Amino acid sequence: MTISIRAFGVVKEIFGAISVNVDLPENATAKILKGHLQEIYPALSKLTSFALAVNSEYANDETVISSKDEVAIIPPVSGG
Amino acid sequence: MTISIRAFGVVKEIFGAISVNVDLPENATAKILKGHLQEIYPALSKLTSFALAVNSEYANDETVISSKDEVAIIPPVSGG
Amino acid sequence: MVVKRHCVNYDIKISSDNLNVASCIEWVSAPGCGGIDVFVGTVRSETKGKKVVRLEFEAYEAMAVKEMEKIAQIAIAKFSVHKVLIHHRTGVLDVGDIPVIIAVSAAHRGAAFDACRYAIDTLKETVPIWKREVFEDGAVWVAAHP
Amino acid sequence: MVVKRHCVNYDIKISSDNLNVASCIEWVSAPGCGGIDVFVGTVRSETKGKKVVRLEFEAYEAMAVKEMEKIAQIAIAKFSVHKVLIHHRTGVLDVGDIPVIIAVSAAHRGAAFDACRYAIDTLKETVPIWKREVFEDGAVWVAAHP
Repeated sequence: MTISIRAFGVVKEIFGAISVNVDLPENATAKILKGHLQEIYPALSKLTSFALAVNSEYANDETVISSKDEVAIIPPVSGG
Repeated sequence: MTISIRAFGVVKEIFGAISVNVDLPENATAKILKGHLQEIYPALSKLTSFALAVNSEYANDETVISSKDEVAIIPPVSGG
Repeated sequence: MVVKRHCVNYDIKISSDNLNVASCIEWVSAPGCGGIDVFVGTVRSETKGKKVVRLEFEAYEAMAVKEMEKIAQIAIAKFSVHKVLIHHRTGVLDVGDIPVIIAVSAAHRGAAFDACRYAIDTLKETVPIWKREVFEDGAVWVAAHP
Repeated sequence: MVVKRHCVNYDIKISSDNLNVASCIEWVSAPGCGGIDVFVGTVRSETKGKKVVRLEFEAYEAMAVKEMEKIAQIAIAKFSVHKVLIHHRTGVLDVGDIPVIIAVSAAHRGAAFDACRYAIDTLKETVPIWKREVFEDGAVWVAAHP
């Protein structure tokens, strides 16, 4: 399945885009997606940390991703 | 010497006045004045507490009062 | 009636006029500050279940501004904050009116919170201002009796 | 651009327009409340000794309002406060501008202080908003790298 990943902040610079599409096996977890993204974009591993959001909620490693989900990378937040 | 004592809040009601004049021995301390006032106005002893201010600073028991000082009774404060 | 004391880094006022929150925040604001904490007191509609009709505040102004000035100076020294503002109303206040505003600016928010809380807690303990609560069936000087 | 969520006891907003402190305080104000604590973030003129030219804030709005809503709901439940307001700016801000306002009303001041501090501390940890600091010689996304 193809998943579109939204980028914010520093991740837009790492992607060079506001979103990217990646191919993932069906029922892939957030952990698998994170590993996949770190392979394609080694700069992600240099961040203090990054999380994934699925349908605008923080995902944990076991969260299963389906093709209809809205997925985003959340680099370290710095609001306020 | 004669000392004028300013009253605020509940003490105005106890005195029935915004200030009273009392006769004190020269070099009387705040402690002596407090005792004197409690004798004349027993209702003062029913307050949660009361302090004296001399020249608009809190006095302690040993503070000596002179005839030129501005003296006030400070019942429990409740600003804010 | 207005009594004031001020300095480059603090502003103290006791006034029988309405207090203005926006201008207080503007006063403490400074380019080097990253956070402002503001405490706004408001007149509550009830005390221990009894309906409050109005409050009356009285101050020993000359002494109150001195005590408020001490609070500001200690807050600045103790918490390393930029600016401290303390404004207090006197006279008759209705439910919803603002008896007190304390605003503190600091480089970092923790210091602003700590100093603001110190200031309101200390004001309630030391500043010679008295509040008379008027109910439908009487009135009391708050905290006067045990 | 404005994204909002609100309810009888909380008001959440992410906006590219100026924030207004006075109207925030008015919103949380209520007859039963005796104290309001307000945190106002301001853009500092320098970071670690380096002059800041401007800040740029970006938000994942749909998620940010949900996270801000959770903060408000938890603050109300945990500290028994009346009302919680959280407003955050996006876009380009100059030194002195206000990126964030948090206002909390409560019957008693301690709860208002605690809930306000909880809200700003948690916002800075969980809400997906990002700040880019622009200096005279470059720019960084704050906290992005160790």
